[in-house]
Formats: sequence, C-alpha cells, structure tokens
Amino acid sequence: MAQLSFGQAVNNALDLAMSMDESIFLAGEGIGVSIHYDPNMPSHGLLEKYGPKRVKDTPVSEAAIAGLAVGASCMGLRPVVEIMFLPFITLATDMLVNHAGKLRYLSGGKSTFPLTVRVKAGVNFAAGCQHSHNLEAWLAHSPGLKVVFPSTPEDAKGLLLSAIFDPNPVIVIEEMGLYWGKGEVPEGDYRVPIGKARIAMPGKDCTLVCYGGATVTALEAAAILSKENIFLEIIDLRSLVPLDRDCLLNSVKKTGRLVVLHDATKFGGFGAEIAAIVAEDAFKFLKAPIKRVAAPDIPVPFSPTQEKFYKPSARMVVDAVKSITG
Amino acid sequence: MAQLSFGQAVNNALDLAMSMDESIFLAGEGIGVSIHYDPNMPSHGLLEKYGPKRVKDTPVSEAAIAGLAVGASCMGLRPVVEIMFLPFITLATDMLVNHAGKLRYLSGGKSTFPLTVRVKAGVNFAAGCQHSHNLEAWLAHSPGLKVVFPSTPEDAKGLLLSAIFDPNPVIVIEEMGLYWGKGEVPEGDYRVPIGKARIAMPGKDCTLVCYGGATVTALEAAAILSKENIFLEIIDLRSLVPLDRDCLLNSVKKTGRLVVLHDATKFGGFGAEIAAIVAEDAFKFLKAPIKRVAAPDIPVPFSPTQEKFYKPSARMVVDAVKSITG
Amino acid sequence: MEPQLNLVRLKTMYEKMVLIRKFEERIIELVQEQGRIPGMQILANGQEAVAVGIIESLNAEDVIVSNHRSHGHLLAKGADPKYLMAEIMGKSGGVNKGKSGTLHLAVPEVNALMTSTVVGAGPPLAAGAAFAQQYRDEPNITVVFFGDGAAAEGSVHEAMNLAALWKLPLLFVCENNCWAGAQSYSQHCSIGNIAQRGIAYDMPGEYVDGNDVEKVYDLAVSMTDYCRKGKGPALIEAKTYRMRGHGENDHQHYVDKEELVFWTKKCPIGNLKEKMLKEGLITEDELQVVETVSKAIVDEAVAFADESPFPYAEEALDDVWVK
Amino acid sequence: MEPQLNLVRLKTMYEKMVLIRKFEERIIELVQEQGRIPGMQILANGQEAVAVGIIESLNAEDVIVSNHRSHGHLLAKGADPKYLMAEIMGKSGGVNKGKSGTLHLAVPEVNALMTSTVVGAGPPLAAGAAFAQQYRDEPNITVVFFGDGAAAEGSVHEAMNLAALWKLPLLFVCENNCWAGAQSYSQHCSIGNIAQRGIAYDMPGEYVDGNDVEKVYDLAVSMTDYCRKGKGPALIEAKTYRMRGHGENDHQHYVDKEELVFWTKKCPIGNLKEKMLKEGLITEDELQVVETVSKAIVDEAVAFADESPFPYAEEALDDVWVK
Ligand SMILES: Cc1ncc(C[n+]2csc(CCOP(=O)(O)OP(=O)(O)O)c2C)c(N)n1
Ligand SMILES: Cc1ncc(C[n+]2csc(CCOP(=O)(O)OP(=O)(O)O)c2C)c(N)n1
Ligand SMILES: [Mg+2]
Ligand SMILES: [Mg+2]
Repeated sequence: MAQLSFGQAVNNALDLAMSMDESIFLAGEGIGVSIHYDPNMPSHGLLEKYGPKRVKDTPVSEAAIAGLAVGASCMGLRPVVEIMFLPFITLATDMLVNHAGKLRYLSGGKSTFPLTVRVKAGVNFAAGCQHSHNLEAWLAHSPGLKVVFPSTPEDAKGLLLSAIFDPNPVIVIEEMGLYWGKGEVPEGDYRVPIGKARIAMPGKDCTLVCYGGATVTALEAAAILSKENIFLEIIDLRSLVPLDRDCLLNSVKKTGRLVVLHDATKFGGFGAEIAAIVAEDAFKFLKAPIKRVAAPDIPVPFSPTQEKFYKPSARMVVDAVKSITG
Repeated sequence: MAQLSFGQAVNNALDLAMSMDESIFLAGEGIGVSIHYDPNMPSHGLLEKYGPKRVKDTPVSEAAIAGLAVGASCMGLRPVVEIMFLPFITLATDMLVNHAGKLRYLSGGKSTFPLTVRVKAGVNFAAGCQHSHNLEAWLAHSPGLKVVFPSTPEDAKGLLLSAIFDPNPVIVIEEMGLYWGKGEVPEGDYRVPIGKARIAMPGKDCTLVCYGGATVTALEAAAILSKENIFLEIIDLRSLVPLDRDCLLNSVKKTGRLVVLHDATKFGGFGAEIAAIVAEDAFKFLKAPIKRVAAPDIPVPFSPTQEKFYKPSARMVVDAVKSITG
Repeated sequence: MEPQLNLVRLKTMYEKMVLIRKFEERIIELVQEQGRIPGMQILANGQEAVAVGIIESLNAEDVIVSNHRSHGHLLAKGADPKYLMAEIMGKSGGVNKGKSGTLHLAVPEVNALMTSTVVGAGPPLAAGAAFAQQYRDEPNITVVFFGDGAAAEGSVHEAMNLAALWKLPLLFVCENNCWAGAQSYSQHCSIGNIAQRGIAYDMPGEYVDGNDVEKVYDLAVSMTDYCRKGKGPALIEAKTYRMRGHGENDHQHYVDKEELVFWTKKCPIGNLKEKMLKEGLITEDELQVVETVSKAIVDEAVAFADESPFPYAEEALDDVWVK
Repeated sequence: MEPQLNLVRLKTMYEKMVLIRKFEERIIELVQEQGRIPGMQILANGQEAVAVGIIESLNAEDVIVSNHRSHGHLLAKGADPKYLMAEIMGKSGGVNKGKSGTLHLAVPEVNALMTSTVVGAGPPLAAGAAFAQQYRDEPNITVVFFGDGAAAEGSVHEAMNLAALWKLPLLFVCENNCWAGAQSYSQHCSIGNIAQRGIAYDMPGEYVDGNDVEKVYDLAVSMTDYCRKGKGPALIEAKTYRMRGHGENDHQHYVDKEELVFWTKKCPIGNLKEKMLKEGLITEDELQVVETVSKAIVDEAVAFADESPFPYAEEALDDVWVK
C-alpha cells in the first residue's frame, strides 16, 4: 500500500499498464507536454519515461482522437486516449457511440475494440458551463460502452487498469476536484472489477447511491445524519455500465429507502435510472418515496456564489433523507 | 379540418410558417432537392415555392448545419434546420448542447436563439444501428433545449408551428414510420402548446406513458387489454421538455399504476425519468411496481427478424400491464 | 498501357469489375422482387474501376475502410460473395450474421475491418488503423474510401491533418461520383477538385479519371508506394459517376438525362472491353467466359443466401460485448 | 505607413492596444491577489495588434465572434471595461451577470453576440451570423477569431466550406500565436501556413505579421472589403505570439526562453511606440496621456467591479429560457 493522490493513482495505473503491455499507447491534447507541471496530473512524466511514440500529443481534434482509438483498437492495439473535459466529448460522440459502441455488433462479433477513453469531469472549477457539464447519463445510455466513474485513489487505479485490459470500449470519467486528495492505493497490478459497486459506508436507515465526486458529499451528509441517529448506507457505484443491480437492490431491500445523488442535472440524469430500477424491482420493499438530489436543470453558472448553489450539497442530502425517514 | 398524412402535416406547418414570417428559412441535407419525390416528405415542394434563398440544401456537415442555426437565430432569423437521422445528431451535439442550449445563459439573457431542429427517428426501416438510434434522452438531459416528439398528424403540425415561433431552441423529433399515416389536421395557424401532454385514451386501471411512434403500440395494447376489461389511460407526452408533470402525476394518482413505453433502449432511457418522477412525487398512490417497456440495451440489428424483436411490441406492453394489475 | 500493368493484371481487373457489376445487377433484380432484400441498396454501378484499380495496388495485408457504398470495395478486396449476399439479405449466414446488412459490411478476413455508413466517419477510423500499422512498424498501409459529399464533414479534415502530421501510411481515396444524395457536386463543395485539398495538409493530392481502371491503378501504385515508404498520407480523387439513384427507390428525377447518357458512354467496363478487343488483348470467347463465371458466382451467392435462414430473434442480444 | 491609415487612426489603435494591455496586466495582478478572480485567465498579452488592427477595419454594425481569448477583441470592438471586469470577477454587474466569466463573454451591445470557449466552435456560429447578414441584404460582415490550434477542429473545415460555397460575408481570422495549450504549432498542424488552407475552399487566404498593427489593418481593410462586396469569405492568418502561459498558472516550463526573448522584442505596442516617436508622430507627453487615461479606465473598471455584489445564488436559475 502506498499513500497516493487520486491523480498519482491514475498515473500509476497508466505507468504500470504501459510497462506491462507494449500495445498500449496514450493520446490526447497535452497528454505528453502539459501546461500543468504537477505530479498529481494523470499523465505527468509518462512522455519522459515512454517517449513520443507511445505518448502522443494530438491536435485539438476530438473526433480524430476518438477515431484514432477506435481504429487502432480494431487493429489490436490498446489505446488509452483522453478527451479533456466532459462537454467536449460531444465532439467525439459519433465516434464513441456510433462506432466504438456499435462496430463490433455490426461486424457480428468479428471485430473488437479494446479502447479506453479518459475524460475529466467537475463542476467546481470556475470555468463555466462549456467546461463543466456532467454527461455520464449520455454515455450510460449508449449500448456497447462501459462507463466507470471512480471516487477514491484506490478505485481510480483499479478501475483504470481493468478498463485498459478490458476487451471492450470503456469510458473512464475522472472527477478533477479529487486529483489532489490522497488515499491508500495497493501496489502492483491491482484491479477493481468493472460492474461491482462498493459499499462506502454500511447503514440501515436509508440507501444513498452516488458515484464520483458526489461520494464526498454523501460521506459528509452521512456524518451529519449519524449524529441524529440516522444511518445511511452509501453505495458508491464505481461502474455505471454495467451496473451492480444486486448491490443496489439488496441495500434497498434492507433499508427500504433510497436517495440518489449526483452532480449532473436532475432531469434525465443517471439518478433516474437508479430510481426506475428500484421502483421496478424493489417496489414492495420501499417504505417511502425515492428522492433524487442533483443539480438544477440549468447550465453550470460561473459566478462562485452561483456555482456553489448549483452543486448539490450535503445539506440537500440531509434534507432529502430526513424527508423520507422518521 | 383536412385529412393529411403526418408528412403532409409537417409540410403544411413549414409552408404556413414560411408564408407568415420572412425570417424563417429551411436548411439541411436534401431539404430542397431530395432523392425522394413524395408529397409525404416534410419539405416536398417548398424549394419550388420559396426558392433557394429560403430553402437551403447544405453540404453533408451536421456541425455546420447546427452552427448555422445557432448563429443565424442569434441575429434574429428563425432557422428551421434538419439533421437527417437521430444518430447523426451526435455530430451536432456540441453546437446544440454547448451552444444552442447555453449561449443565452452565458450571455446573461441578452442573446436569444429561436431555432428549430427537425430530426427523423425510427427503428423500423431496415437500415441498421447507425441510422436507427433513439437518442431523445440525451437531448432531454440538456438544459436550454426544448424537445417535442409528436405522434399524430395534428400534433406534428401544431407542435412544429409552436416550435418555430418559440423564442427558444426546440428539437422536433419526427417518427419516420408515421409519415404516411393520415389523420385530421386543423387548417391555418394551429398550434399545440409545448409542454402539454395529451390523454390519447382515458382509462382507470393503469397509466401508460409514451410518445412518438410508441403511441401506436400503446393504442394496440390498449385495444387488446380492453377486451380483458383492463383499461389503460394512455398519456402521449408530446413534449419531453418541458414535461407535463401535472398530467402525468394526476393520472397516476387516479390509476395507481404506471407503465412507461418507448422505442429507445431501456437503460438510461427517457422512461427512467418518468418512473423517477412518479416514484418521487406520487409514491403513496402507487399500488404496484412501475414497469418500463423499452428496447433491449443493444444497437438496432439489421435483420428483419431481429429488428422486429428489438422494437417493443404491444404484446410486451400487455404483459407488463398484466404483471401489475389484477 | 503502363509497363507495370501487365495483361494478366488487366484481365483480372476486368473480371473483378464484371463480378461487381453482376453482383449488384442481381441486387437490383432482388429489390424488384418485393421483399427479397430489406432496406436501401446503395450501388457502385459505374464506379467499379475505382474500387478495382485502387485495391489491385494493395497487398492482402493492407487494410481498407469503406462506407455505405462498399460492395465493390469488398469484392475487389476478395470478400466472398456468398457471405456478402447473405448479409445483404439479412441472413444468419451473412458475413456479419445479419446484424449489419448492406450499409456497414465488415469483412475482417480480407482486412476490411470497419465499415461505416456515417458519412465522413471512415477517415478518422482509418487514421487509427494506419497508426497501428506505423506503431508496429508494419509494411502495410490503410486505404479509406469516401465520397465527394463526405469531404465536407469535419471528421475528414481532422483525420487528414492528423495523418499528415504523424505521417501515417494512409491513402485517402475520394470517389467523386458527382453526387451526394440529391445534391450535385457544385451544390455541396466549394472547390473544383477535392484533390487540391492535399495542399491544405502538405500531402500529395491528385485526381484521376475514375472510369479508367488502368489510370486509377497507375496512380494508386505510385501513391500507395509513397505511403508505404513512410512519407505520409496521400489523397486520390477519382472522378466517376453514380449511375443509379441513391438507393433503388431514388428514380433520379433531379438528374439531367444527358448527363446520364454522357456517363453511360464512359462505362468503365464497356470501354475496357472495347479497348481490349480492339487491341487484341482478349477474345470474344474469353469475354464470354468472364460473363459465365461471374454469373455462376452470383448465382451461387444468391442460392447460398436463399438457403441461409434468418437469424434467431434472440441472437440479436449477442455480439455487443466480448465476454 | 499606407495612405488609408491616417495618423488619427494610428493613435487610436495605439490607445486601444495600450488599454487592452493595461486591462490584462491588471488581471494578472488581481489573480496574484489570491481569490480576487475565480478561474483561469487566458490573456492576449502580445497579441493586441491582431484584435485592434482587424477590428479597426470594421463598422459598428459588423459582428464579431470570439473565443476563450476574447478580452482584446471585445475591448477593441468597444465593450465597456467596467462590465467586462465585473463579469471576469463573477459579479452581478458583469456584462453577463456573472453567468459567463472570462471564457465566453458576450457583448451584444457591440455586436459581439456569441463567444465560445469550445475550441473551433466560433466558425460555424459565425457562418450563421454571416448568413443572416446575407439573407437580409445587410451591408455588414462577420469576423470570427480562432486560434492555430482551433484550425485542427472539424467544425472549422465545415464552416469554411459552407461559407465559401454560399459566398457568405465572413472573415476568418486565425490568430496563430505559435501555441495550442502546451503544443507548439509544428506539433499540431500539418502545414506551414494556415493561410494556405484558403486554397482548399477557393477562398483568398493571406498571412500577415500579427505584431504589426498597421500591416494587420491594411490586410484587414482589403479582406473585409472583399467580403463586404459579396465575393465570399476570406482568411487571414495573423502570426503572433502568446506571451504568457495558457492561464496564469501555466509557467511555460515547456517554452524556449530564447523564443520568449525574441518575441518580447517584437512587442506590438513597444515597437509601434518607438516607431511613432522616431518618426515624430507622437510626443512623450502624448504617450504619457495614453498611459494615464488607460490606467484611469482600468482603475475605474476595477472599482466598479469591486463595488458590484456577487449575484444572488438563486438567480442562477434565470436566463436559461426566454419566458
Ligand atoms: C453523417 C451523415 N450524414 C448524412 C447521412 C445521409 N447520407 C447517406 S449517403 C449521403 C451522401 C453521401 O455522399 P458521398 O459522400 O458523395 O457518397 P456517395 O453516396 O456519393 O458515394 C448522405 C448525406 C449519413 N449517412 N451520415
Ligand atoms: C473542443 C475543445 N477542446 C479542447 C479545449 C481545451 N483548450 C482550451 S484552449 C486550447 C488551445 C487552443 O489553442 P488555439 O486555438 O491556438 O488558441 P490559443 O489559446 O492559442 O489562443 C485547448 C486545447 C477546448 N476549450 N475546447
Ligand atoms: Mg458522391
Ligand atoms: Mg494558439
């Protein structure tokens, strides 16, 4: 075990994977030479270590970056490419959704696309709505793509390694605000299986489902609530696709209550899917309405007062939980 | 009233709007000269009537088509552009989601974008998954965009006219399979308000929520069920954004049961939002689990046997309803 | 005739063009027999010389990336007509088990790994394939076929810039068939020759009479040679014509009939046949054999496809994931 | 000095450049005073001559579409520094009520209606604006500013093809500042001069020393004239340099220090000042007035911004829709 920041954990996974398998290369805007000179940035130092053949800075061309990944993976390489921020993934969605996710199917299972796309998310960095826009729900609604969204350094490493060596296309969403936060990270080729959720905190009164940066908010809320003797069971999904339905349903069967939390906007967000699954498959265990805590249905505002207002808070989670418990 | 096909109703709306307002122009791939020579196609005959200044065939450039709409609308025109098929909207999502939906907000309410994007949907035309892929859930999850999805000739006309004269960006999804089907359509400047659902059939036993082409399936299912004395209340949403929450909730409060139906894939589909709203705001009225009938989480297969399997059927609706009634 | 193009090769190319033509003519018949083929059929009738001339310059290991108009490319690359026809009919014996149909036929067996019907998608995919070839120091190259209409897509620009910047072994082949759907070339493209866009990326770009298989082949040989030597990508614009509508339901109401007559006279197959006859390179008997053989191949393909059952509905759930 | 560029204009341009420089130097100070400005600041330091030279050739009714590096463009077009500064600080008195911040400042009052920080998004938006001008037979044109990095985006290609095809009154201005983030020009672009891409669309394309405001202005006059006459779009590549990092946290560890020295000597403001002094076009006193006035304007802007409160949190919910 080592104490690593989230960013270092990602870096460690990339480094390890590259040292294990020659068919892995990295590509993206500033993946080699970066405006940041910070060991907490995911690809820090890898150009120096692996050289420009395997660490490829690209032009500002999101469709080409994604196309590069699709085409190269089909030929047997294992591309790990980066789309800088989630809203820019719009520019790559044709390549990801219509190609990465479908070309294997279209080939009748003959072609394979073992590619990984890393993309940064976050609503807390005062860059406004064209840099901050959580679109994980889009990707999760796209057949043929796996989607993971880690919340701890350990999972950041373990899920990324699993993603890179997965024979299917995997989108890895990284919460930027977490890059500098530290945690214990197993050494070596450590993998976290894609499709398994994590019980971040066991509890009996209410299930709280979250992922990525919202997990931090959830833990804060749990701390507040525990003082009032309300015990949350926090499920950190880790993988949105495939989803760990069993973990979700078992928890709700136990607690009888569900709150879903995410930083994305509420309407049509991924939380709706969680709510719908539970309303469909654990209905009779539900003792109260399902609550969703999410961002309002607006673009992310710039001004600090308003950006803070936008991001779902522990207080909102506490209120939601209390509205359905006791 | 006139008997018009759905396609003619769209055509009639375009024609009327153009004759009423000089600031309206059409643009798209084959919007003027088309490979189809069929009066049931939405823009049939409009080039001849309004000339090439107002009916603009474009290059095959979806981002530019959408950008054209955003830029021209900001200058006070009312662009009505077409993206040929829903999966190709991926190529326009940056322009639509990051620009059409956000630039007004970013301007602090100073700029306005009265644009309309028409796009064709459908899973039943043997073209495979790169032509057939219902992505309405993406658009509905994008702040700043309105989304409508009519199911009858009357609504096709009335919603399109409302969309064109709406001061905000509106995406109008047209179910291709419906183009040739006829119905009564009011003459003249007939508008259907955006944000109001339609009770396509009143009933007492179970609420069925649907939109677009799935409404046909819903009506079929209702006919079957009525023979067994199960009476569906069919809500044809018409608008996904803004959503007619009242209509939805009132119906569920009455029936106590909900089935949601759409042709899009299930996981993360728009049906999840409907289920989540009801599980949140009408929970205590629910007598049974909420069921979703939707396509499996796979790309649309080509082979007729498999494409038929893909598309949710009346039989599946009947089974879902029966599993929660009686 | 150029020196590198010997008679054997010329005959092979002729045979391939005839096979493609017959294969697609049979599709036309099948479409007319209501319901025998589902969906739209986008045919390469009139464009056979591009597919054959370009692909004749390749090795078996070279990769091609194709588009919605792929029958010619795939047959030229050696795909088995049986499996193609079965796929086009949506049968379980199809090369893609009926999941694809005509629009996105992938035939990895002949290194046609990816085909996309999203206009303009081929070039970035092909850049990825060419990158893999460069990365592994392979002697192979990738060829991507796209239309004049596709040239307007942003993805094509991104791919050209990337390929030129990284000197990828990638040949861009723009089949300029004068149409993008119902839009004529001058209605969708801002320049006279798409080949000229090579200048925008510091990449060689040349156009060629796409109805003359010998000329196409000769240019392809020099361009593929350039790519193979690691000098970077190159662009060929093959000027040709789409003889049928965009899909068999398109009756070309918007096409000038004289233009069709003009191009009918420029038929790549008819002209080559005449030329070979005139120069004594082939006999009427030999020509007859070519006809007979290709008809037999197509007959066999249709018989195979007819016999192949439709796939089981539930098998639609397979092939999304590598398990 | 060219005939059309009279002394009054030259002084105006000098004043504008100085104002932009001072405005952004104040931002640098404010960034250093922890917490006074939220987010990344992308500055046009060193590039002032491009904004000023181009925009001086426009009328008030002409439209500009800008990008993440917009302060210079907007100030040159006449935006009020008070409202800009307040917006940059996220205040309710900001030109966009604090919804935008520095990255997407829109100032419709001066016909800067749309600004996007999505690299490459400007050109298609600008094509839409230019289309509206053409549609209404207005005498106005649109100018879009984008970077050398942006030139690699597909959207730029689509917009250029469309604009050239439809002969839209649109001037494309590529500010080639040698960098796209931490990638130098030769690492992201496949050709020597982006201006050359004009050929790919049959559109005039020329490059100019972007640090020489007179040359920029002269070329802009002839190019805007071309666009205004309905001949179609045109492309200017202004060669300049980004003097600061990409954001004030970027300490340019990847930049060759000699290159910085080289470009420091080419400062568009310093050189013009020297030239005007040498040629007796301006006096030291006049220069001092320019300094004093621009400092006063910036002081006033900061004072205004400081006094303006942060917007109410709940007002975040406004301005999505026209009600
Ligand atoms: C992204 C996208 N937009 C639109 C279409 C619809 N479409 C299919 S073929 C075609 C015309 C393509 O023209 P071209 O590239 O010249 O190819 P050709 O059909 O002439 O071979 C269009 C617009 C599509 N398949 N993909
Ligand atoms: C679509 C998109 N991709 C990536 C980015 C991140 N990004 C911001 S500025 C920049 C570099 C742009 O370079 P250039 O166009 O030359 O403009 P400059 O910053 O040099 O003025 C990048 C990659 C972005 N904002 N948008
Ligand atoms: Mg064509
Ligand atoms: Mg730059």
